[in-house]
This record gives sequence, C-alpha cells and structure tokens, in this order.
Amino acid sequence: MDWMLDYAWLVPALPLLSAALIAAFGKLMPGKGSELGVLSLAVAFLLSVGIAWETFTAPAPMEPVEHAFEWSPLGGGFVIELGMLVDGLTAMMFLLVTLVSLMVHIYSREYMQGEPRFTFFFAMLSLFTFSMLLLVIANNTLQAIIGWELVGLCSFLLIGFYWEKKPNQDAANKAFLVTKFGDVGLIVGVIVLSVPMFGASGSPFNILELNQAAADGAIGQGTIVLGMLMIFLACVSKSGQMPLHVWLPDAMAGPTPVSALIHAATMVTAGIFLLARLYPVMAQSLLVMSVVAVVGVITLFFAGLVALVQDDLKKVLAYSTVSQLGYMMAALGVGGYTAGIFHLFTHGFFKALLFLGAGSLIHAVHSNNMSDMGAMRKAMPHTFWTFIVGSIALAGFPLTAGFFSKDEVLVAGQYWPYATGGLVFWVGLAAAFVTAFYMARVCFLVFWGESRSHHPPHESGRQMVAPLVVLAILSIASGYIGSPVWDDDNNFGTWTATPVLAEADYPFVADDELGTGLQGGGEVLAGGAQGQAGSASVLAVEGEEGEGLGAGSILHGPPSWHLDVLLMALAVFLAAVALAWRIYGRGKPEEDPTLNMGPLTTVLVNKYGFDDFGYRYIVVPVRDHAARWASWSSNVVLDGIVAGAGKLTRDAAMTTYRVLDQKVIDGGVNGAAFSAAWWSERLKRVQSGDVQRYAAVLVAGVIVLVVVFAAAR
Amino acid sequence: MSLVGPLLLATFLFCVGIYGVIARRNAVLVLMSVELMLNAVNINLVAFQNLLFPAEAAVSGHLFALFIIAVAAAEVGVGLAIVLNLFRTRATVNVDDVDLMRW
Amino acid sequence: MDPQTAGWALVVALFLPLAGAGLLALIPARLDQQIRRAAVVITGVSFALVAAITAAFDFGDAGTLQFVTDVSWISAIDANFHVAIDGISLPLFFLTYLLTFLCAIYTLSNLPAPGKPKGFLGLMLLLQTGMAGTFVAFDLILFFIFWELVLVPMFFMIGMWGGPRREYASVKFFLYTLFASIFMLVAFLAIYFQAGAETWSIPELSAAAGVGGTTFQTWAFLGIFFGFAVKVPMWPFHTWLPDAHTEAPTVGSVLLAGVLLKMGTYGFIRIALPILPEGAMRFAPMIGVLAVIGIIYGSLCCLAQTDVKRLIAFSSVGHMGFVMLGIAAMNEAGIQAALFGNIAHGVITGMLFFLAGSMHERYHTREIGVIGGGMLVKMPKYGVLLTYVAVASLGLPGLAGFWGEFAAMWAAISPGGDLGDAYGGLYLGLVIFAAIGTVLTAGYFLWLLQRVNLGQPPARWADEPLDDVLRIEWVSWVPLLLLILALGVFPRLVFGVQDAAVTNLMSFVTG
Amino acid sequence: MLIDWVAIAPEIALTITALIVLGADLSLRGEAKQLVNPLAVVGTLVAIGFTLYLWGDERSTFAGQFVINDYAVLFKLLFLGSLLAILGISWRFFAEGRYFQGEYYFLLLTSFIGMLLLPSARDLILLFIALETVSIPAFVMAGLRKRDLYSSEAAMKFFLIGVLSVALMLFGMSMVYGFTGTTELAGIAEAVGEGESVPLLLASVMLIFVGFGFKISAVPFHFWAPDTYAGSPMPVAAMLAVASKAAGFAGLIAVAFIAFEPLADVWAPVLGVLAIVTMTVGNLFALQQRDVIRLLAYSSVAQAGYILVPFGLAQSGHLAVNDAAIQAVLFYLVAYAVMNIGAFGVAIAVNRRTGMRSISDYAGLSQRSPLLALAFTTFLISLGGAPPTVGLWAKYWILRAVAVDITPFGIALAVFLIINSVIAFFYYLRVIRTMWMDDAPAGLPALQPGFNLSVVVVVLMFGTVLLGVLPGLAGNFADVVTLAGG
Repeated sequence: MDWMLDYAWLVPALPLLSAALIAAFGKLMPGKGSELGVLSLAVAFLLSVGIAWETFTAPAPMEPVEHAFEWSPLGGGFVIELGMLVDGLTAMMFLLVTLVSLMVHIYSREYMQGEPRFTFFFAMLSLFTFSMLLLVIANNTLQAIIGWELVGLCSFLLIGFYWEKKPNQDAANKAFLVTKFGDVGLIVGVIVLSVPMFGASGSPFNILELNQAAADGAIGQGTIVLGMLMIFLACVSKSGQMPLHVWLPDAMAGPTPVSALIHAATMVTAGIFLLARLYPVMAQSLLVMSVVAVVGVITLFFAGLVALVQDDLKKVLAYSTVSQLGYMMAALGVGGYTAGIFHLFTHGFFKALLFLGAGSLIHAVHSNNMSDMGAMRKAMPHTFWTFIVGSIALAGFPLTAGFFSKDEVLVAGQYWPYATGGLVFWVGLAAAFVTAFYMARVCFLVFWGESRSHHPPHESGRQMVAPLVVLAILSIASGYIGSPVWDDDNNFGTWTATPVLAEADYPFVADDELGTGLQGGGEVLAGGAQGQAGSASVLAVEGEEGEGLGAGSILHGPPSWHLDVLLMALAVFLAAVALAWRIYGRGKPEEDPTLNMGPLTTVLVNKYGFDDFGYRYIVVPVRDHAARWASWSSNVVLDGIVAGAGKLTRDAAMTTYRVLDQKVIDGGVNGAAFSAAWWSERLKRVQSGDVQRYAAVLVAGVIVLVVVFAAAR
Repeated sequence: MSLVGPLLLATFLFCVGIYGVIARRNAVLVLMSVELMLNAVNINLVAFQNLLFPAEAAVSGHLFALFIIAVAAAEVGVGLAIVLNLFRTRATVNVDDVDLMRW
Repeated sequence: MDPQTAGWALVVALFLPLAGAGLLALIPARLDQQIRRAAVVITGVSFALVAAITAAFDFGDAGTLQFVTDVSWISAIDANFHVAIDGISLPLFFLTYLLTFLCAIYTLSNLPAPGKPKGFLGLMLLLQTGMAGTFVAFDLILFFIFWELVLVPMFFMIGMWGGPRREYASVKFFLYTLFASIFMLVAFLAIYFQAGAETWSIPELSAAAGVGGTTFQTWAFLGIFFGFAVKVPMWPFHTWLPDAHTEAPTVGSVLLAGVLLKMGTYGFIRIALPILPEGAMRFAPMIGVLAVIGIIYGSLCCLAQTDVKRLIAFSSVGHMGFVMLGIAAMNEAGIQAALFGNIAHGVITGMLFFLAGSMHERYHTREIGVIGGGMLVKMPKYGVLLTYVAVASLGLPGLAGFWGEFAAMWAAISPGGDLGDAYGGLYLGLVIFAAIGTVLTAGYFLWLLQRVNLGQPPARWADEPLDDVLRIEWVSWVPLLLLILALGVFPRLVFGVQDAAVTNLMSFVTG
Repeated sequence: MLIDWVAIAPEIALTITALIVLGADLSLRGEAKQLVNPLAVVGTLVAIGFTLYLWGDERSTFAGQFVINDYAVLFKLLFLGSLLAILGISWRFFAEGRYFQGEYYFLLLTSFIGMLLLPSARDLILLFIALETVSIPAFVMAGLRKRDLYSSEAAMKFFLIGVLSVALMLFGMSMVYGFTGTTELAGIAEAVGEGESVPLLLASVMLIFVGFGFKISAVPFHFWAPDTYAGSPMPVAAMLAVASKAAGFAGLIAVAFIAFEPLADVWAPVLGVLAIVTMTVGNLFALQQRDVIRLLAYSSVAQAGYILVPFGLAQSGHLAVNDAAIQAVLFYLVAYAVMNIGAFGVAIAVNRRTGMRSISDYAGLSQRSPLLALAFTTFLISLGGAPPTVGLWAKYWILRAVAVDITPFGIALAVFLIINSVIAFFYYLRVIRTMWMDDAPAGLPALQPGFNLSVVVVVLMFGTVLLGVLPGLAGNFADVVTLAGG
C-alpha cells in the first residue's frame, strides 16, 4: 500500500478531471454529469482511505512524503514547484474533504434535482473539491495560495448560484471581497516568509524547509511576526474569525449542500489548516500565538451568542460554525496543535451533517425559518435522529466526537502557561454552554411542538438520507481516534504529528515554565474536581514526559482522561439543554418567551428560584441584550465598516476620478495646450497687416539685437 | 581729412532714411528714404577706402559702392513699378492703406 | 531554419505586413470582402512564419540573439539595421502577430463606421510592422523609428474609426506619446555620444556596463523614463489612455492594450535598465512608488466608471502598475514578472476589449447602467466569457493574470542591488499596497459582473433579439481564451522562454 | 585674370536658358506660350548636368571670390532640384491663369541664378549681388498678378521689408569693411580673428545677419512672409518658402561660419535665442490660422527657427561642432525642400480652381482625392517630424549636433525644439484630421491635379518616405561636406 502515498496526487487530480468532464460533456449524460462527480469522488475517497491508513499506521512521527517537480522558473534561479506533501495532516484533510464532498455530491443529486444549472453546480462542486485538495496537498506556500484563491472563486460562484436575485449577488461579492482582503495577508505573508529562505534552496516557498528553518531558529523574530500575522489575517477572513466573519452568515444564500461542504466542513477550515501547516513557524512567537488565541476566544464566544437569536436555521448553523472555528483557532493559539485540527476533523463531519439535515428540512418545508417548521420528528424520522446526533456532537455531549475534540481544546488551554490559556479554558467552557443551548433550541423548535409548515412535510429520498446516516455515524465515531480509549501509539495525535513538530519546542517558554503552567492548571482544576486534587496526574503529565517530550515541546503526547473537564462539560451540556427545554420544550416559536414560560417561571421561582434568575440574568441579558448587541455589532458596526469601507472606497474613487484625474492631471495636460492657444491669440495681433508697423518692429528688433549683441561681449 | 565727418554724415543720412521708411505714408517718399540709406552706405564705403585703406589693390570699397549704386537703381525701378501698380489697383500710394492681409 | 543563420526569416516576417499593406492598396476599394479576406491571409501567413520562427527558436540558448540580421543602414550616423530575437523578445513578438491575426479575422464581420476596410486593414498592417519591429530592433535608432512608426496608424485608427470623441482622443494620444518620445530620442543621442564607442547597438551598450557617470545616467534615464512611462502608461502620465481606449475601434483597443502598452515596459527592460543601470537604480524606488500608486489609483478609478470600455482602460493602468513594480524591483524575478505581466495583460485585456467591442455592437451603448444586467440570461455564452476573462484579469491563480502580479510583488520584497538595504521598508510597503490593490481590482470586476451579467435583463432589452457569440467571434477569441488558461497553468511557457535571456540581461544591470 | 568657365557653367547655363525663355515668350503666341516651361526644364536639367560634373571638384575663380566644392555643389543641386519641382507645379497654374508666363519663367530662372551664386560666393560684394539677384525678381514675381489687390499688396510688403533689410545689411557690410579693409570672407575672418572685437564691429555683424534673417524669415524679420505667401501666386510662395529661404541660409552659413567664425562665441547665443523666438512665435501664430497657405507660411517661419538652432550651437574654433551644425542645416534644408514644396504642390492642386484655401475646405479631401490627401498627410507629418518620413531625420540631425558637445544652452535649445515640435503637431494634425475625418461638402467638382503636378507630388512624397527610411541617401552627402573649401 506504500504506493498509495506516491500517488496521492491522484486525489486532487480526479475531481479536476471530473470537473473538466462535467463541464464538457455533463449535459449529454443521463445524470447530467452528477454521476461523474460521484464516481471520481468515490475513487478519490477510497484512495484517501488508503492514504489515511498508511499514514495512520506508520510509526510516529511519520516522515512526510514529498514529491515535487519544477513547474516553472521564476527568475533569479528560483523556481515554482508543483508538488505534493503527504503526511498525517494531509491525509486527515484528504479523508475529511473527500468524504464530505462525496456525501454532498450524492446528496445534491436529489437536492438539486430540476435546478436549471444542475450541471454547472456539479462542475463547480468538483472544481471546488479539487481546489481544496490542491491547497491541502501543497508542498509549498505558493501552491497553497493557488488552492486558497481557487476555493474562494468556487465559493463565490456557488454562493451566487441563484444570481437572479440581488441579495444573493451581494452575498457572493461580499464573500469574495472579504476573503480576498484576507488574501492580501496571505500573499504578503508568504512573500515575507520566503525571503529568509532565498539561500536555502531553489524554491523559497517550500513548506517543510520553512518549518525546519523556523524550528531551528534560523528566521528572525521580526520576519516571523510580520509574516505570520499577515497569514493569520488571511486565516481570519477565510475561517470567519471576528471581525471578518461577516461574510459567512450571508454566504448561506448559496444552496444548502454548498453550505455544508464549503462553508462548514472544508473551505472555512482552510485557515486553521494553513496555520497548522505552518505551526512550527507560528510557534516561534508568543505574540503571534497570543493574537491567534485572543481572536479565537472572542470569536468562539460572541459568535455563539449571535446564534441564539436567529430564526433562520442555516444562520444558526453558520454562527455556530464561526464559533467552532473560533475554538480551533483558540486551540492553535494556546499550543493545542492536535486539539485544533482534531476539532477541525470532527467538526467537519457533524457540521456537514447538520447542514445536510437542515437542507433536508428546508427541502421539505420550502423555508429556511424555524418558525415555519415544528414537529418535524414525526414526518422526517431519519432526518430527525441524524440531526439530533449532529446536535449533541456539536454541543459536546460526552462520548460524541465533538466532546472529545472540544475537551482537547479546553485542556490545551489548561496546559498553556500564559493568560490566554485560562481565557481559552473558561470562555471556551462558557461558550460550550451557549452552543448546547442554541442547538437545543434549534432541535426543540424544529422537531418538537406543532407543525407550522405551509406544506405537508415528507421525508427526503434515499440519496439524501444515506449521507445523513453516514455522517451521523462519523459524528460519533470519528472522535474516538483522538480519545484516550484509543491506542497510544497510533492515534490522532501521532497521525498528524510531523517530525519537525515533534522535535521543536517553544523558544519563549523557559524550561520549567510549562511545568509550572501545568501545575497551575492543576490547581485551577483542583477546586472543581476534588477527586483528583493534589495530583497533577489529571493532566497526564507523566505520559508526556514518559514519551521524552521536553518541557517546552509543542506536542502534548497521547490524550488522557480529564475527568474534571468531562464533568464540567457534561454539566454545562445538561444545564444548557435543560434550560432550553424549559424555554423551548413546547416547541413553540419564541415570539414571547415570557408569555410562554410565564406559569413555568412562576413555579420555578417559587420552587427553586433558579429559572427566574437564569432567565432574567442569563437568558435575557445574553439572548436579548448581549446577543442582540453582538448581532447588531456584527451586522451594523462590523458589517457597516466593511460596507462603509466599500462605500468610502467608491466615494474616494469617484472623488479621485472626478477631481484629481479629470480636473487636475488631465487639466494640466489640457491646460498646457490651452495656454499655447491663449498666447497665440494674443500674439497674433502683432501681425497687423500694416507694413510700416512691420518695419518698425523690424528696426526695433534690430536695435535690440544690436545692443544686446554689442554688449554681449 | 578726418574720418569723423563722413561717418557722421553717413549715420545721419541712415537714420533719416530709417525714419522715413517707418514714418512716411507716401510710398514714393518711402522709396526715397531707402535711397538715402543706401547712399549712407556708399559714403561709408568710399570714405573708408580713401581714408583708411588707400593702398588696397582691389579697391573693393569703391567697387562695392559702384555695385550698390547699380543695384539700387534696379531696386528703385522695381519698387516704382510696384507702387505704380498699387496706385492703379487702389488709387492710393499710401503705404498704410495697404493692409488687406493681416493675422 | 537554423536560428543562427536564418536572419532572413525574421526580416521577412517583419516586413511581410508592410508589403501586405501595399498589396491591399492595389485591390479596388469596392471589393470589400476580398480585401478583408486578403488581410486575413496576409496576417495569417505572417503569423505562420512567426510560428515557424518560434518553433525553430533554440530555447536552450534563449539568452543569446538568434535570427540576427545586422547590416549597415545609415552609415552617416553609424545606425545599423540590426534585428534579432531572444527569449525576452520572442513572447511579445509572437503575441503581436497572433493578436493582429485575430484582429484581422474579427474584422471579417465587424468594422465600425465608416467602413473602408482597405484603409483600416492597411493601417493595421502598418501598425503591425511598427509594433513587431520595436520588439526585435537591437539598434537604438531602429528601435526609435519603429517606436514612432506606430503612432501614425494608431492615430488614424482612432481618429477615423473611433467613437464620438475620436478626434480629441486621437490627437491627445498622438501628441502625448510623441512629446515623450522626443525626450527619449534626446537621451539616446546623449548615450551615443557618451558611450565612448559611439554606437547605437543595444547589446554593445549593455555590455559596456553602464554608460557615463552617475549624474549622466540619472539625466539620461530621466529622459528615457519619460518616453517609456507615457507609453506604459504610468501614473500620472496615464490620462491619454482612457480616452484613446474608449474612443478607439475594437481592433484598435485590442492592439493598443495588447501590444502598444508593452512597448513601454519592454523599452524599460531592454534599453533603460541595462544601458543605464545606475540611473535605473536611482529611479527604481520612485518607479515603484508610482507603480503602486497606479495600481491603487487605477482600481479606484475603475470603481467610479460607468462605461465598460473606460473601466477596462483604467484597469490597464492598474495592471501595468504591477508590471512596473516588477521592473522597480530591479532583480531577475522582477523582470520575469514584468515580462510575464506584459504577456498576460496583453492577452487578457485584449480579450476584454474584444468583449467590450462586441457588447457595444449588440447594445449600441457602453454604459453599464443602460445595459442594466441580465446578460447571462440574454446571452449566456457571452456572459460566461465575460466572467471568465474578468476573473482572469483580477488575478485568479490558474489563469494568466496571477503570475505577473504575484511574481512582481514577490520580486519587490527583495529588490536588487543596494535597494534592499536602502529602501527595504519602502519596498515592503509597496508590496502590501500592491496586494491591497488586488482586492480593489477584484472589487471593481465583481461589481462590473454583477451589474452587467447578473440579474434579469431590463425591459428594453427583454424582447430585443441579441445574438450570442457569433461564429467568427469564436474563431478570433478561442485562441486567446485558451492562452489565458494555458499561461495560467503553464507559466513556464513564458517564464521558461525568458529565463536565460533575463539572466543575461540582468547581469548587465547588477553586474 | 582667367575665368574658370567650367566652375560657373551651371550659372551660365541657367542664364542662357533665361534669355531663351524670354525670347521664346516674345515669339510664341497663345497656347504655345506654355512651351516655355519645358524649355526651362531642359535648361535646368542641363545646369544639373554641369553641376553633377563638378561634384568632387575643388575649383576657384574670380580671384577666389567664387569657389566650387562639395558644399557648394550640394546647395546648387538642392536649388536646381527645387527649381525643377517648382517648374512642375507651376505649369498648369500659369498656363490656365494665362498671365505673364514668359516673364514668370524668366524671373524665376534669374532668381535661381542668384541662388546658385550664393553658396559659392566668398566675398561680401558677390554675396550682396547674389542676394539681390535672388530678391529683385522675387519682388516682381510676388506682384505678378497685377490686377489682384492681394498680389500687389504682397509685392509691396515684400519689397519694402526687403529693401529695408538690405539697406541695414549693407550698412553693416560697410562698417565691417571699415574695420577689416577687405571684403573677402577669408580676409575678414583673419582680420577679425586678430583684432579685438569692439562693440561697433559686433553691431555691424549683427546688421549683416539682419539681411539674411529677412531672407530666412526669422522673427522679427518675418512679417512679410505670411502676407506675401498668401498674396503671391502659389508657386511663387513655394519658391519663396523653400528656395529663397535656403538661399538665405546658404548666405548666412558663409557669413557666419567663414567670415565671422572667430566671433562664433558671441553670435551663437544670439542666433540661438533668435531660433527659439522664431520657432515659438511661428508655431503659436500657425495655431491660429484658418488659411492653409498662411498656416504653411507660419510653419515655414517655425521651420526657419529649427534650422537656426545649429547656428546657436556654433563654437569658435570647435571644428566638430561647427561641422555637425552645418551638416544639420544642410540636411534640414534638403528635407525641408522636399516636404514643403510637396505641401505647396498639394495646396496648388486643391486651390487652383476653387480658390479655396481655408482649412475647412480641405474637409473630406480623402474622399475627393485619396492620393492628394495621402501626399499632404505625408508632407505634414514630415514637417512635424514623425516617422517614417524625412522630417524626423531632419530634427534628428539637429539634435545630433546638440549632442556632439552637450552644453546647457544646447539642451535648452533642444528642449525648445521638442516642445515646439509637439505644438506644431497641433495644427498639422488639425489639417490631417479635417482631410480624413470630416465629410466633404456636397457638390464639389472632382480634383484634377494635372500630370506634371501629380508627378511632382508623387515623387516628392516618395522621396519624403524614402529619405525617411534611408536617410543615408541625403545624410551621407551632408556628411562629407565641410566648409574647408572656404
């Protein structure tokens, strides 16, 4: 099976081929080209499974397989390479992308039935998959840029799929421009980071060499900070981090399978992936790490709050995606390399599931709004249970995939010896509550209560349900490879570890600092989990040190049980669901929660007093004020800044053009011509027609010349 | 004999000539003014030849003067013809009336 | 053909269009279609010859001159008729013949009022010789002649077949570029007399490793800079361009954008840099700043446009800014980027002007507001083509526009010579602002697409029968469309050809 | 004193032709009078033959006052070539106008005898005689259309300004004689070079320049030119604008570069400033013109300014610069003759019948006569100095002279030259635009330029382009020429 790694390039090549074939011949085929897409993705998926198997079972850390050929000279002896870099991270992304893409392809065959641009849609899906895989397989940052921008284009074309309506056009443009703004950072960052590599090889963009050089400390701090912050800017925009997340909710204007594939599972995680790829570089600077962590924390919390007040099902999921991406980012920012990409991995499955489920619902009721749904569990049983699985996975219910990965993120926060670590842990925990709450709200509103649909809903067909089932299974199962129940030698952590990461450490962490930090973390937890108090063993430090990892090392070693975290997560989950149940359990729309909950609130106040408090001081402020404020700030302030920047630019353009270009610069040119004519008009009077005046001028001229001439000596 | 006298005379004649060309309206008088200027030149040449370079074998000063006299005669002939023609077409010999063409 | 000895082939290719123009003059004017077909044949044969030259070109030795003809021309001033081709010239030379050929095909069915294909095509052929000659001349005087030769036919093309303000635009074009080029000539003369060897030969002057002292080079470069900068056009010398482009007939715009503008940047690379390296080093930061201002500024202006052709014209200012940024980098990568940007812009913007021209033929307006959207509904193929080319123009990787832009920015981060030490921060800023320019570029193209392509067509066009892409248009466009993709996927097509020649050239500049 | 008859053979041939023409005119009647034109052509060809025979010779006669060298021969060829062209464009004009054909051709030939003398003259007296031989017939020719108010006014202005200038020049010559005691140019140069340059001497030199300044219509001695060109019969205007101007330059070169070469450092800046003023004023005035002939007149004033530029570069004793300057002047004059006679030829063809000369009357010329439109375009572009025409090289040669020894003043001159070239294009392009881009007014008769005129125009157009592609054809001649023979 070794050969599979060498043929990894086939994985991106197959979707490219199918994209071209669909575009060329799709309309002539019985399935209008969709079968080509499914077929190629199926093969690509099988290949990916093989590659994943190879890399997963290889002794860790696996030596990456890199093949590249000179694509073109670039001048100055440098070359552009087209290459592949296959290691665990690549394999993991391959698996995720091809699987979700395959599911979405199958799903779309039914979902998009009868659309006028059906073939175009499938060509674009395939093209997108190719682009994403091209980014993933890239062995150099330049190739990554290419994939990065191509996914952006596909995203643009698919968001604007229903381009007859203006809001959809605007959404597509917004998405492209906001992400393109981030691309400024990517381009500049890649360029900046290529400079120190000039001496190293012919291809200054090579990722492995860059990582190695950074880990060896061969790259200056200034370069790293500038380069990585710039690249981070790109990740902020692509991965929907605040404040550049504004495009992502709007992007829901695209068809729902697109939202599932692009705006939930794959493309938006490109930013996370890229940072993970360049983690050894990023890990060189505490500043960069801290910025990443803080942005992630802000995002994960506030985006989650916004999700609370949405009626549009897809928007809830979109804000949820933003929030989850914040988790991943925050994890990367506090040293949780494995945690971040693990969450990326599991999130891809359950969020794709949720979106596809939402698509199934929308397909049934012809509306995005939860106020048009209700009681769907009866009409759509398969959709119902798969959706619930996805929801609990997202909400972090213990022993689901989301639980394992989110716990890893929180634990990473605990490990981190700096302030951002605690921030990630606590805010992350709080946001977990929010997550659970809004997902519960969604479930209750959609599946419980009474049907408010204008159409009699019906379960979707097999082609839509099958992907739901597959993804639902994975939403549970995928978490286990990164969980303590799995083998210590071959788990998610070892899978995605790279040799550079395994050897590298944080240069800014003093030898004993990380240990202290862990200790501190232990103390923090001591209060919450008395059973493990007095022992840092909770954090399984021994395991890591047993593996021979130094104090400042980047990889944390194999996962272990963190009972305290487990309990807290469970508590948070239950509390949230319970709270949601109290509020939305009747499945009634939230038009007037007070009215709905009036008697219940009274009872609760009378009996426990917690509900009223929770409602008044938690639900109301959070849902009605903080969330609305967040929504407002997101939609008005931040979006307004983007819109304002756009308007300002357009105004500036208008002014520049009207005033500067047309009047000043062009006027200067015209003015020169004009003044020549002006002088000419004045001067011509001299030619009066009177010969004696001519003679007089002549003589005067002679006299002047003679005098000047005689004096000139 | 001093050179000053002839030179002063020549200069005076020349200036009178210039004045006449510029100021007189009558074309015939303008022609005569030109003649004055040419004669001033002749006086110069002859005076220089006689007083400064009496030994010059080529006697170029005198020769020059002779040529100028001849050419001036031709010029005046042509000039008078032009003036005559002008008079026939316009019934005026005033120079400043001739300004059909300008700018 | 042996590239070492077959100099005749290049000369024949160069003057074939000129002879063709003479031939066209002999055909009676009433044979309208025959004239157009004859022009296709002439340009086709020329193109075939150039294709043969390209095929025979020794790519392994692209750094040295091939197909050389070097004979005494004006002995009184030592000017030689010295034409040759190397890796830097070849892509531009090829592009010239390709575009002219396609334009001739396009003219089979599209010719604006007042018709008269004889005059139009004759001028186009004359223009072709001028443009092509500029790229293969290796004698300063010969270069200058070809350079100036281009003005006259383009003047008539704009002035006789142009839009409503054609007279203003044509005169502005002519005077602006003429004015600048005379300064260039003065600088050439100064170089000639300062060179010591008193030669016009570009290779010899380049090999002299700098002519005159630093002060002399500064002044001479200033003169040359002015001549070339107007042609490029660099901000703030660009104001002739929108007018010329807007008023020019479609074919004129295509050739103007596709080839004429490249003469300026080619001149910088072929002449200004190697002959006046010290002057170039002095001016490089300024060129860089102007280039980046051009990028931002051009894009801003694009956002304000309501006229399709004018928008595309302003986009040229921005795109040529990237090319100039590459030159300002003063290193091999920068020159590579600039040359690639040249070709890419020629292909893409040429194609955009074709599209804009055909759009005008159908809608009889170029106002975006009047067209009002819905082109994808009304003319789906057409709309797809516009999207494709616009996306290429905004620099999407995988299509031609990307490489020139990225490589230029990449090159500018580490400028050649001592520039990196002296102006490192400035160049970093230039890179960042240039990158921001790409966002603006994306902005105006997307906005254009939204307003023209998307939505439903307004009532006035709803029942109007508008032809989708015609057969003759397919024939003349497909090569360009393929080239856009091919250059994007295989940048080696240009980078590889130029590499040795650029290395050779830059060895004169940075030693 | 023996006379070298071979040396003066061209002049003699032309003189005899002139006499024959006069006699033939007396004896021929009616339509037959046209035959004097071919007679003159034959005589001119004979003169050209003699001149070509002299190519490469160094001769001198009349005690050194008259010399033959390549410089002089080249000028003579230029004059005789112009004469041929002017005869070509004159035929139909005078044959159809039916006025004074014999007199016209006689006067024309006489005037050209003077021109042939000028480049050979090495003595102030001979220079004066030659100049007057050029001028006096020209006065008459300008007024040849006796019944025409404009024509007589033209003659009148031309004459008055002419004689005034000559009088000023003669005064200067007399003073120079007083200082140096000789009228031979070489002798003057010797004397001037030894003695110190007192102000009065410099003033006298300036006065001499005035005479030639009038001939070349340099500002402020140019006033006669537009009025006279516009009023004279058009072939005469062409002759005045080209041949007579070239003659003036021939004389100016002789005086400036031979007699007063030691004073070059003094007069060069003055002539340079004069050049700047001349080209600028000429161009600015030309911008205003609505009349094609007046436009050409002012354009020729501006061209005179360009040709004066090399004089501004002269440096005493700096042979390389001076030679380059003279070559530039010569080359420019050749180019100028070709393109300007051509331009006048087209103007004659267009205006002969209709009497139209406003620029707007050229509208749609491209439809009425593509050949004439093409030719006029070529000439105008050449006058402006764009390739592929000889006009570009003419400017180039001047810039080349500037670059031989770069001085601040030289650069200033070059800059003014450049700016003015561009201004000039404003009005040249306006005419071109009108011809090609405007529609012809309805109901105009077709143009019939006539065989001779067509041939001349086509040959000149061909020459303009040919010299534009291969300037070496003329440039090489100009190159071998130095004033060493003086």
